[in-house]
Amino acid sequence: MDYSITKFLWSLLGLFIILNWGMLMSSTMRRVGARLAGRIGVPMYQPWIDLAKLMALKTWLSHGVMYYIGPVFRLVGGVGMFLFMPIIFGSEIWSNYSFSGDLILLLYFQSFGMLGMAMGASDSSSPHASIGISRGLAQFAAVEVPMTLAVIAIAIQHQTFSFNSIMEAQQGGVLNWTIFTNPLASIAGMLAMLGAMSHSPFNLVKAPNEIPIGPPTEYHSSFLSVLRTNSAIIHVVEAALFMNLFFGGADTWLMYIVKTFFVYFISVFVGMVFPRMKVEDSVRWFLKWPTAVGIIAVLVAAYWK
Amino acid sequence: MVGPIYIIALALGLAFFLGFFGKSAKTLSVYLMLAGLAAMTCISGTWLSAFIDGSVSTQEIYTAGFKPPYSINLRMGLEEAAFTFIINLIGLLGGTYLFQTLKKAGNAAMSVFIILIMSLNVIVMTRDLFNLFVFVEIGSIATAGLILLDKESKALQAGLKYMIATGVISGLLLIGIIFAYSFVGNLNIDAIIGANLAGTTAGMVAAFLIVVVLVLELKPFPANGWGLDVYEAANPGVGALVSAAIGTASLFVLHKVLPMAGESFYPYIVAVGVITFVGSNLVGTQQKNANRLLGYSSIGQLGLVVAVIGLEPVLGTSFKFIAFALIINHVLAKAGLFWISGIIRKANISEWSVLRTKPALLISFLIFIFALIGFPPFPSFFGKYQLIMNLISSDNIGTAAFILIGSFAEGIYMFRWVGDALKNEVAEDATESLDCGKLNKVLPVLLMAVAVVAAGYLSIPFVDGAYSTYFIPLAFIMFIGLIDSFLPAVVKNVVSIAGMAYFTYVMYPIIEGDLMRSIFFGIFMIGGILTLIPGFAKKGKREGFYPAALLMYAGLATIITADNTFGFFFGWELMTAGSYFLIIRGKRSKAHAYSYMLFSVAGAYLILFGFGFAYQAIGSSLLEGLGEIKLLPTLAYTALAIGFMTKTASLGLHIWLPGAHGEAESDVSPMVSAVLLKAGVFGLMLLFLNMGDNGETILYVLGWVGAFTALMGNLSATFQEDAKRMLAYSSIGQLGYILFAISMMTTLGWLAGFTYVLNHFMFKSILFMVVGGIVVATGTHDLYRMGGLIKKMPLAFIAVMVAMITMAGLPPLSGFAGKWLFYNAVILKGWYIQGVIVFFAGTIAFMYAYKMLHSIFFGQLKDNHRNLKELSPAILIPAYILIAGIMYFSVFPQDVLQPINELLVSLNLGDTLTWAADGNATTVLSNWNGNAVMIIIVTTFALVLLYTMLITGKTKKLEQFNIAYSAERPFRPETTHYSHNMFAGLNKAIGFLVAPGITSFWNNVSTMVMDFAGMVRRIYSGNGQVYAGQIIVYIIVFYFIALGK
Amino acid sequence: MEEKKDKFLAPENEVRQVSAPDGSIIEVDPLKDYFSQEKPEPYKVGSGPVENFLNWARAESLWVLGFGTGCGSIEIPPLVTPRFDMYRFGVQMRATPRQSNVFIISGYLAIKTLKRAIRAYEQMPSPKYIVALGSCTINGGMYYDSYNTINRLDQYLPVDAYIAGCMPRPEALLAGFAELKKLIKAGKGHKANEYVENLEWYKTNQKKIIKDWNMPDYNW
Amino acid sequence: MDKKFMVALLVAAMAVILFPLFQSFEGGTQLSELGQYYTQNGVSDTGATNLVASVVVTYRGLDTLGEVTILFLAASIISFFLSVSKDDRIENRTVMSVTEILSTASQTLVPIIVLVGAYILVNGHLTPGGGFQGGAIIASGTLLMFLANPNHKLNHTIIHVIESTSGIAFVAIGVIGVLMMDGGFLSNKLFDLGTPGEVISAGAMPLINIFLGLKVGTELSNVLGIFVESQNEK
Amino acid sequence: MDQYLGQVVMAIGFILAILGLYGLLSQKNMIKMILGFSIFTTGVNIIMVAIGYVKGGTAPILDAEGNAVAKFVDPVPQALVLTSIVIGLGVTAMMLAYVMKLYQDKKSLNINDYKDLKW
Repeated sequence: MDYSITKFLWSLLGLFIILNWGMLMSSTMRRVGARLAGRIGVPMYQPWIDLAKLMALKTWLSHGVMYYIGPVFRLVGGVGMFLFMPIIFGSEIWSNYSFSGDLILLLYFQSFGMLGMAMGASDSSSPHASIGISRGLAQFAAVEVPMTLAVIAIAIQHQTFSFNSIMEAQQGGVLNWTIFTNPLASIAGMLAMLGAMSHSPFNLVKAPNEIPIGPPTEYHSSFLSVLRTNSAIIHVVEAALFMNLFFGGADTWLMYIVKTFFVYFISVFVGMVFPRMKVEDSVRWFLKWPTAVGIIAVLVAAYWK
Repeated sequence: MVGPIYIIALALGLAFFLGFFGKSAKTLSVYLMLAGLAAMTCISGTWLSAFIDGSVSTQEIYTAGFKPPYSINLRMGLEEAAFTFIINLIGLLGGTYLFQTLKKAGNAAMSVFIILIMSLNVIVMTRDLFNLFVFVEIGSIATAGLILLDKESKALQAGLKYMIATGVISGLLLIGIIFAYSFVGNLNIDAIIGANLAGTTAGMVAAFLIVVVLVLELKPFPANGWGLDVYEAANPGVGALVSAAIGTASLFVLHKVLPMAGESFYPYIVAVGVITFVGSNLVGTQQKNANRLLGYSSIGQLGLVVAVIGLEPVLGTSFKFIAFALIINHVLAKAGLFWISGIIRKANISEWSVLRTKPALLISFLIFIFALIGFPPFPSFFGKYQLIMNLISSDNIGTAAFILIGSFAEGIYMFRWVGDALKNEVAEDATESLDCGKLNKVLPVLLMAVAVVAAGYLSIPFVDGAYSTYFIPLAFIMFIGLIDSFLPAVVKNVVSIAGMAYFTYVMYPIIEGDLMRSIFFGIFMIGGILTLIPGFAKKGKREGFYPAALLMYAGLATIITADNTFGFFFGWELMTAGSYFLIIRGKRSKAHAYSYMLFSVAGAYLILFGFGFAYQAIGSSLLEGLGEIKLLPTLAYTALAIGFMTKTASLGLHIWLPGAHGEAESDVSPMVSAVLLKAGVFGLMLLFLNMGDNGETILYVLGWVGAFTALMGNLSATFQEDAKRMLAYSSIGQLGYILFAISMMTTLGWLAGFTYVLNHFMFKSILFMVVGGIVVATGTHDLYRMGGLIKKMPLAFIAVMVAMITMAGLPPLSGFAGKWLFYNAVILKGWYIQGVIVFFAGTIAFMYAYKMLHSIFFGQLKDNHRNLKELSPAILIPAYILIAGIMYFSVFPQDVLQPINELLVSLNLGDTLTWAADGNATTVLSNWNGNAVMIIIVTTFALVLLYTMLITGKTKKLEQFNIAYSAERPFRPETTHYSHNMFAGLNKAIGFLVAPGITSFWNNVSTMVMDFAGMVRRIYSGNGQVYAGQIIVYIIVFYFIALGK
Repeated sequence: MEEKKDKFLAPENEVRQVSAPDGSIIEVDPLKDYFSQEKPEPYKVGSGPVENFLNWARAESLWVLGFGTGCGSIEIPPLVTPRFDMYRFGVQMRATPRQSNVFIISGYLAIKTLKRAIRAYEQMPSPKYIVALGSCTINGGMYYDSYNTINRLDQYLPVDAYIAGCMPRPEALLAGFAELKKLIKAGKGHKANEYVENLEWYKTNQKKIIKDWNMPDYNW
Repeated sequence: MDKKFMVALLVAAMAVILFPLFQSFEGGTQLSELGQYYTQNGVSDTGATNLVASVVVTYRGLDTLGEVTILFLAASIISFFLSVSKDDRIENRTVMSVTEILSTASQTLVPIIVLVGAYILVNGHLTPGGGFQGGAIIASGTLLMFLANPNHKLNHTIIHVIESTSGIAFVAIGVIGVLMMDGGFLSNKLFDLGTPGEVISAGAMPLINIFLGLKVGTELSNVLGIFVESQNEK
Repeated sequence: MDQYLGQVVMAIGFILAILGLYGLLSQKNMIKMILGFSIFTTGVNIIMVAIGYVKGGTAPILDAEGNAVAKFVDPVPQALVLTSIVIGLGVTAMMLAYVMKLYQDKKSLNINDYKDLKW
């Protein structure tokens, strides 16, 4: 248990890098998307400007205490996920606070921010917020099924839930990555990731014009900036999670950036291609194909040795 | 000591003497009659006490001065003394009860009455077959006469049918007797028994005729239409006599005469008894007429005793106790019920709610009903327990099963009746017909009620494992019951809490050192005290609440402290009864309490059934026997598991729970949900620990059941609009987790199970207390009618939020401990797919957690809730105590889990989890440091909060309609609150999973049973001739089955 | 004033009585109870290099409320097409006023729409800007004598930039944004404060023309 | 199926059940154990030469008491619910006219019948007969009276008194048997057994027979009376 | 004839009992049912008497000296039948009384009309 200041500062530095990488990645992806549409897209530095602008706004409205704390919860969720997962494989400095738990902790900690955000958004008393949340939760529940199956398949395969052990097992060449050693689990996991990332086609949660962007509909200025900070972090962290699980983790920052970009890109890429799905359809979809693949993956992992 | 012959002389002399009065001096006559009955009671009573003292031995009374077999002799032994005493007592009280009726009817009726009682005495005492016949006939004719006390046409019809039926069977009896005489040359029963009458074909026929007729006197199903009509048409006072006194005498006669037919005949008597017990009770389920229903029940109960009589060779030394316990129970309870019926004077059971205006009668009524069903502490409980134990020990499993089925069928209508009495509206003019002004009507009822309790107490020494200490809490409850109507709820609450605390203090040493028991004991007792605290918020007297609550907790404590199956079952039934009374207190709880009770009773019987095998294994009732079952272990363990699962509301057996918990009073719900359900878990744990290798398959199946229960419970909760029902379904889901966890039978699984048990106890207590308080405050159960209450009840919100986070299993709160253990356990056990279902259920839990938080506390505040205040401290204090518990568990999980881990290792569940000194828990798969997680999250939270406050300026507080509403403004809070059908999308996608298939399954089952019962009871066509024909058919069928070979 | 308000008070805004669960009667005055009655205050405008940086950030991140009021709204959608692509200038569309800074009043403003426009504008966080599109917003344009449209927008809401024309093409809009950016960068983008400071005047004007006011004086 | 046919089938089945009993009956080759005992010791035990009477009155005295009780019960019950209250009663209802022969003969015959009954009653312990038989004969006298005059009124008070007295006396004799003799309930050794064959012999047996007869006679008469009177209801 | 007297009487008893039973169960008229019942009890009584028959026996009455003059029939069934007859009589009387009373109510002797109580 290392609670020293140095550890803290290293983690803070890691967080800072991740935050900026997340922002950069998001503008890059937007530009990629714009290019697909034949546009130029936002400048690369747009996310930073937006963040600065949001902090520069002079109106702070509060619907209640939970409304205020909601974004805090959300960011704690994102930061916590970051802290509970090692950044760089094999590096003591960049291991964060991953000693306090492993994959299971992370899976459940995902929901921590969600619940906090949900409560905050609810406290804004806008029905649109709660409509968005209800959709998000339903979709999340369905996504968790293939996700869990994938995780279990991996846990069976590697006989561990520890990130380090899972990454360690994938060292020594591309072919040792889970995506190759356990393709079915990886497919299930990656399909689940599409839902977890909430990109199109699974973004009805934030349908902009139907329920003016859903849960954060009442959030503005500094609150929104906190949420945006979180989304920058969490996209990277989520990508890193899948990277660690399926793509061998990262032993250098370069690999980290390349791989998270790649993983994140997959979800954006799918989003560019497919239109939005209704919630009941996405629930059905997740409980159908990814789940089927996941079950096969588990069975294969368990009984086909 | 006055000779028993004086009973006859006195009664007859008196009866003849009353003839002198002609039609005059009726009052004096009644007093004379009562004095006579009292004297008869005294005579038999002195004999009984002498026999109990052991100061006398069995007496033979010779008439005419000649020794038997040359003259008629009577016998007075312990049994005879007891039976005559019962009969005379019922006669005396019945006579007292019928005082006015008899007075009105005249001296002739009184003579008939006293002769009836006298004849029953002789029936019991005589040892001469023909003499028996004569006095049976006297009894029949006297009964036929008494049926007419009210001189109604219906009574006349019933009387005629009765006469025809008894006429036919007595003729056949006579044939049997005379041929028995012809074969043996003797009429003395002992001599005939000694002569092996059944040795020849013809002798067997004679014996058959004698026995079958005496069986028919007991009105066996289905040849008993004539008897039922009597019960329905006669004055209830007479019904009491027929059921209690005549029934008792007839049973004794059967017992006396049965050996004539030889050993081989006993099984048929068992069959007759069981068929009667099951059939009569089953048909009774369709009956709405109170007296006729009592008739069905009487016949059923007598059938049970007939079966017991047939089981005499099997039951051995326990026979006398079992038979006597069942008889005395039947006599006291049934007489009491008939008398109440006479006071109530309502034919339809749904009108019996008028009882509520007379608490003493109501309590007596409840005592009688629960005694009849076989609840503790009444004698039939002891009797049935011992009966089932002995039956299974002697490999009579089918008989035991049928007896339990019959008991259950009896429960079906009895509890419907109780529900009607407790919950139906009291019609305004209902009390007019009440006839309880006279002490002589009420007093016998109350005496019976006291007697049946006393008889229960006296049963203790006869049952293996029964201790008088079990009655200590009951005495306290009776005390509370006595002060119930006088004191305000606050005082009673204080007394109850003090009593429970003291009881806990006293009982704790018994289980000290047994960690598993200590945990459950803690949950039950501390939980009990905590859940009683919200009662301080209630005004008024709350009559009936405290005895019921304490009854439940006494039962729970007994379950834990018991070291044998009897004590366990005793506690189990107490708990069931107590919780039933608690649940039925809810406004709309009638149907739900009913289904709760039916499931509970069925479950309890399954448990009893299973315990029988344990008893069989070691020959005593110690709980160790559970591990030794060799006879049909799968069946036994399955029965036990299903029995316990009725209480944990596992899939398929859950349909009672949502209504029962949802509609219960606000402070009852936490008791029955957070605390009570754990009894089932305790039972299952106890069972699993003892199953050994036999249980593999069961555990595997239960694992699946648990997983689907969790999914179904949580999914249903998600689609609920009723706040308390949502919590109730959530309980089903949580109990599904627990079932799944402990079915794994590994250290991790059990540790997860214990974590869930503790967590569920804490958070569900909080939720039900607080939400219950909110439901009361807002005046609605519907979530969508609430909203925005966070500003009114911030403390309540925090409590619910903490509870919900715990429930959802989010780190850093203790709920995550369960999830973490779960993952490890699932992988190590290899139950992957089941595990995934459970995890899916877990994410669904998240949804209803949100729905509840949002619908109650967020969104739009409704207009009529503007003046609401924070909940009463009586609710918040226990809730926050529990929150402190959750917090402690969350920060220092190792403090709680490590000892349990050690316990589980010592139970040979495997040693797969290690604890580091800093709180890091490690398995081969994973590690988790709850302490560290807490520190990191709290620190991060503080920093992020600081950051947010730093970048946020002075906030402007908004009101509920200050929302960006597409440039419009909301109209009404009601239309702006998104709650109803919140997860419509999910419902469209997977809502079909929770279509009420189980409910319709059980509905179909009950409809089928009811239809069947309705069809069967068509045989009671009402035609006396047909009834006589049925008797003949019965004899023929019986003959060809028993002797046709 | 008071009388008129009563006359046009919508039924749902009338004072009503409800009974609480405990039986007591609660009086509800919707306009007072459901909405914050507080008056807005002007925010403090900073200065120095930090403020300059913030102004730059505000200018480069213009979030436009997706609310088309008149026929000019047809000119906004082309801005997100490859041809005009306003995103490259940091101009983005938002769906909720809470997250928008720029309100394009696109063409004529019916009185009915004005009410919504006021509401949306007041709900936007400051600093916020109004771009008036087309001549109708300047002097009423071809609807100058309509019974149902306003003539001069700046009587009712503070306007930062006008884009003249009927209708102006998307290019003009882009030019308008550029102009707005310049204003903001120059520290002149504080019309929101102007609105708050002259709230009385604006409200009088607004109420003069909107008969069924039916909302609180300031829509937070 | 036809109901009667069904019933016939049932009864036939019943006959099949009972057939072994019939088959086993050998037509009486020897006395039963009990019969032998009574034949050998009856006279010395009870002092009565009529063995049937000694069995009825002493050996199985309790049965007899029961029998009396049954009659008493029947009479009481019938009187209880057939009795017509005075308000509902028609005095002297018109009935079918009775032939002269009957009414005249009855006047002659009834005393004789009663006398014969009394004779049989008193000699019950010696010759065929006894309390029951005698009582029944006495009651047949009553029946004849009713046939001759349907409006005949029985004096219920007297009947009740006789009935009750004889009943109580019967019981009292029984109790005295217990109290005074070591014999037991209903022992006839209350008095000296005397010489068998004489009228005053067999202990209390004649006395019992008399009470029995009185009781049976009055009760049967009573039943008849009630049946007849019940026709008087409006 | 003497040889089979016992059996003959016994057979008559059984036949009467069965016939009585048949009458009781098949007749709608309650009076006829009671007649059936009477026949039934009579049959049973005859059976009882027949049981006590001993071939060549006479009435069990001793001479004055208390000696058995001849072979006796069994006195016990004779005593029992006495009781049995009286019981039959009591029951029959009661039944008749019931029927009378019922007839007063509904003016019908058909047993099928008295089905107010059922199920």
